[in-house]
Amino acid sequence: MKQLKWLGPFYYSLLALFLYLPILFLILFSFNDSVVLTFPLKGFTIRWYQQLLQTPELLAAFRNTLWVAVTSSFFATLLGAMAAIAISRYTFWGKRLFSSVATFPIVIPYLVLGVALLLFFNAIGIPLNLWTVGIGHVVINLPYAMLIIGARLAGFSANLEEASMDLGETYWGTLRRVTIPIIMPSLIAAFLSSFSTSFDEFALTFFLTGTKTTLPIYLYSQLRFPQRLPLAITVAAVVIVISSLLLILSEWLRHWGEKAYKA
Amino acid sequence: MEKFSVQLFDISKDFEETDSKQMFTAVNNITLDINQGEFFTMLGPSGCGKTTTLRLIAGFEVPTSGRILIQGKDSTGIPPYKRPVHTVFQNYALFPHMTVAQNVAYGLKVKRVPKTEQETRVAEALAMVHLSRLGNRMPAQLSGGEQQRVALARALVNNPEVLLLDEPLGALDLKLRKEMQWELKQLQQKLGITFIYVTHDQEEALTMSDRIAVLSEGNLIQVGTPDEIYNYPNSRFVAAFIGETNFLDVNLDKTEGFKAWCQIGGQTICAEHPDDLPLFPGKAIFAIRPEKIRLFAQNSQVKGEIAISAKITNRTFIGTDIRYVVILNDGQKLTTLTRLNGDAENVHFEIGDKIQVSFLEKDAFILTE
Amino acid sequence: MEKKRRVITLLSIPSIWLLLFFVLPFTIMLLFSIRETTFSPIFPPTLSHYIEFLTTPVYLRLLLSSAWIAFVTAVITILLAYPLAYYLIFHGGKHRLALLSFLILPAWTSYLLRVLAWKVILGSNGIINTFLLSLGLIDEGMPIFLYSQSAVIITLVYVWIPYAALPIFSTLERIDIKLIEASQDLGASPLRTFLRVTLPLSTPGLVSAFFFVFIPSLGEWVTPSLVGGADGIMYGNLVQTQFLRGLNWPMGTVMSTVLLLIVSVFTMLFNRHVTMKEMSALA
Amino acid sequence: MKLTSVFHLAVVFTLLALMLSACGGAADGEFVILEWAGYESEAYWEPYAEQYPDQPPSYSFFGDDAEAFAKAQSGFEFSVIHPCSSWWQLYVENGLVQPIDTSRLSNFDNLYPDLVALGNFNGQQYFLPWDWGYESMLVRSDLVPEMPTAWADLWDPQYAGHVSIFDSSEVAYVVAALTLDIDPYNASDADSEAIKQKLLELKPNLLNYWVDYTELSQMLAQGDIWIGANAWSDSYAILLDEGVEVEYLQPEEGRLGWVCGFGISANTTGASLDKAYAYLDAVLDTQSMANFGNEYYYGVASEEATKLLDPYIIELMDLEDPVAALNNTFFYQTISEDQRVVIEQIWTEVKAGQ
Repeated sequence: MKQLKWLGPFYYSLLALFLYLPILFLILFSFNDSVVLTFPLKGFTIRWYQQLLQTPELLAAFRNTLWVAVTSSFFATLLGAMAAIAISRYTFWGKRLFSSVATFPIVIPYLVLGVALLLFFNAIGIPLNLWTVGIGHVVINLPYAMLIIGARLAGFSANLEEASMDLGETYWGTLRRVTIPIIMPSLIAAFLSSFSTSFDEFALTFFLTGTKTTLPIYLYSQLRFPQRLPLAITVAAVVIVISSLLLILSEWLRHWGEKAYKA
Repeated sequence: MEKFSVQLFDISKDFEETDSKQMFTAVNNITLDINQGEFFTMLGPSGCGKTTTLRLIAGFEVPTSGRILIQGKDSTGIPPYKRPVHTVFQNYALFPHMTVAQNVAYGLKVKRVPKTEQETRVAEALAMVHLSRLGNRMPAQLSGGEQQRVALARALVNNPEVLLLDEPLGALDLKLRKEMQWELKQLQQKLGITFIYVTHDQEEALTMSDRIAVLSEGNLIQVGTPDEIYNYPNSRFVAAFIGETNFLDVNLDKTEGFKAWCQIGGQTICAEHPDDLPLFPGKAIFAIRPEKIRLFAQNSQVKGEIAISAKITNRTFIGTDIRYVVILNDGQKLTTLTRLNGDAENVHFEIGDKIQVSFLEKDAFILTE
Repeated sequence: MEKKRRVITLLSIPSIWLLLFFVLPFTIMLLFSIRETTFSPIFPPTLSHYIEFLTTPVYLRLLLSSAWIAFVTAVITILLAYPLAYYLIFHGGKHRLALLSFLILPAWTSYLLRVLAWKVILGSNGIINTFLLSLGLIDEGMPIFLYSQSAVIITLVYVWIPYAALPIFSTLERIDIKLIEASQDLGASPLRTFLRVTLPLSTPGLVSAFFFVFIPSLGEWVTPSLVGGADGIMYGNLVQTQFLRGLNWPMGTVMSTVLLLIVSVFTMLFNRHVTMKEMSALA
Repeated sequence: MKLTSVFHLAVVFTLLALMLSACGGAADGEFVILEWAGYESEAYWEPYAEQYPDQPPSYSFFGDDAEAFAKAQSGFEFSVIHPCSSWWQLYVENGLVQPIDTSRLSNFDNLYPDLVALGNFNGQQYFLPWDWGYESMLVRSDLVPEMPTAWADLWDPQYAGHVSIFDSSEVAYVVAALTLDIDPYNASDADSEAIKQKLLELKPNLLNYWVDYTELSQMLAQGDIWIGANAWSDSYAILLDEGVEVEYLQPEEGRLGWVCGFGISANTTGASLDKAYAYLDAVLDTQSMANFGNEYYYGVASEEATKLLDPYIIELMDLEDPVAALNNTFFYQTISEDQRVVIEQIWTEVKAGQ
């Protein structure tokens, strides 16, 4: 067995290489002085990065993406928390039905979901725009938020909430003073997880977007235009950095959350 | 002042079982009066409904039927935060995100007690449970016993009319538990408030309580002082659950009110029902506690008492006592306890020895269930 | 009563939300499938699109081949992800979660661009070809693994590996190490211990990993249009075409409904075997 | 008790109402152009930017005409759209565009009358021609064993696995019809079936269907494909710039030719309509058109603008006289909606088939 010790790390590195290779290429090409991505490389340039800041549509798409991601994550977290509290703390008629409907979006292909929402918005006459994208993102993120927050709620006894009410606090006061502070790490985790999904969501957004687009859709439309390809790649390189920071932050928060209430 | 602190009238609580969707009755038609300033214990095995009853009093559950009066006021639909009762939870339920002092101050803060008063009362409460120095710690940094005291202080600081304690000592080790039992009793006597205490530990119940209610499968079986419960159990369940009891199947040959005559080991014995219920001829249970049985050598004179011949089949030394198992000539077995007190009458028997079994008729009783 | 009121308050918004933006859209979708054409009224309803779907062999064939692609993708993904999760749980030390997160990180950058980068890597002029050419193993630049069904599978596997590792990871994490020790204590070899103890205990994670790869892969349309080439087209592309090119919404709806039915059946099977716990690990 | 639930319901509906009203409001005032991806550069509409300096148009992009029409037809709200001439009639028939008051456009008179005539339906001008060009085979001359000479050579087995064709039902249909010597605009059912068979026969030769010209250029530059069918001249331009050895073929059956142009949505009124006219006049500006032609190697719709094109481009792409040039090509014509359904179905079955 001992001589096989290297196998695990080797396998891990291999997978890491497999998963990171395209990313490294994207970063490499973002500094390449050519509009087509082929070898050999043409020469070093930072002009794509300079162009980045001079492309208002790109910055607008970035702003839109942030707006959609923040808004939809907020609502997904809020609704997810409400649903999770109801499910984990109460018995009620139709509980099973409710929780299966609420988790069903996880297993529905985004294509079908996108189509259904598109038909719905068309039928009731809502023009497609960032709100429709945001609604779609809440629908797909709600079950994840619910599960993350539900896991946290299951991790501490309902006695804590009872103790608070026993000591004279109302139910809603208890939510504010006891429940929410304790599930805060999971609320943040749910928010970040929704945020990251929303940030790079393409398949669903594609159906629901109007004239104001999010970054993935903008990149897609730019990909149809060869001269803009390097710019798109540069955006990706920047996004990699930003999302790495976000991931590190969420990891850190999770560890922090786990440590804080080990009791 | 009301005579009764808490009164339950015909309380029932049904739950729907999550899997089978069947209704399950946790508490079945319980009627109870708990006196002002009393240390009242609800005792029973797990699943007997004692915790549910406590939660009904606290207001965490709403009874399916019946009424609850607290301090004479109908509290049936009142939410927990409007009741003058506070709870000490089995797992303490300390808020993990607050310090000890913040935990204790919680109830005062909710009631918007002025800051300075909060501080003094928290300090007093912590002093009362000997935790004055730990106010700034987080609950996770405390030992089990310390957490227990914080939970107590957190409830008591609000001057509740009734304190509900749900197996508060269950998680502590034996030595600490004994210590806390004594402290709790002292505290209750000093404060003079009603304690309603839930436990499955009969010894704890007997040592601490003014009165005990024994519950089984949602039913209230018996209520009484520790002495009454121990010496006059009204049912086989209570007799078996509290202390140790020998049960012999007998046939009542003759009855007279709550008195009955039956055959044990070929002798006719007269015993009474502990609750003075009328008895009728037929099958019944003869009960006697092991420590009430005395053993004599086969040939010694047993004067004025019942003497039944028997044989020793088992012998165990348990420090203060010797436990013998004897078999009567009709095949029934009895367990006996003989205290080792250097008494002259104390005779050592070996397995196989033929002996005589003796007891007082007043120590035996007849049960019908 | 008090509790009832709380439940109603807590559930009202999520329920209305789900009804409005999840249940209702799917109902409307179903109504489209019985229309004659995209903009014709619902009455009189017609089943002609369902009949057309069932009588057009290419649709069913493509559905089957998509199911096959999704199945193969799920199996390969699990085969690759299981050792990863196993290694991280049993030899990953306290940083195992961080190590796993590190592998998920690439998933946060634009999928389209990552696929584009793959096309450069695997293309005729890419590093692999250049390498093979220099070794004399091939004599002309060929886009290996591109524009074919296998390209779709490889790309999907690439996307799903870290996600598939998560539920396996979380079931393995919950296995009591004492069980494995007990098995070895009773004389079982490491392989036997793995086959008889570890593997069966991690089945829930495996099952949920399988469905979490299989179901989204079944509805894929982005990946096949990027790397599928002429043969790698999937069912999802047809659906997308019906809506965005052909403007044949009733037909697209019929096709989506069929997909939804299949997914629902799988989900029901899935719910029977796996609890929600594994799913929460996905997030 | 009831009060709280009612209160929460009220909150929900207020929220929803707010959201919906926000949507409506946003869509109303916006000036939206439904455009080919990559055509949004300000260099093509500078005069508009001068007139409305702080209100740049919003863009929504499409990859081909079918997608553009689907979007417009499904109720997507746009102000100005830029489809190609074979689709114009459909827009008019479906009432998606409004007649254009050409007197409001100062640059209208510069346009080639023959191209303008294409946008005239029932005596009214619905579309204004803007760009025109060719579709042909773009060939990596350094990689092919033998240069192809005709559209029919796409089927030549020696190019197997190195051909890509545009993922568009109309384009594929027309190319197949050309090689079979069928008139795609008067095809019988048997003709359609023959075209379908022909397209199925092409599959072994195909590496993939290209969906956008980035993909096409990328695959050609990389050498994944040798022949890109139905390539537009801009791909040629990009690859020449990058130093890739490509040739833009003059097939025996002739190149395909197209004209695209702008129309105004039937729903555009008020301030948006003013902006639409301002925008149209801006894109028709001689310099705007020249900027576009020089960037994309496409022909432009006015003689004055053609004069401003780089002579090298004119020479290379044969852009001197659009009328003559288009007469020498197989020019895309209007296809009725019913025909399009048939063509779309054929293409679906070809792509899905084996």
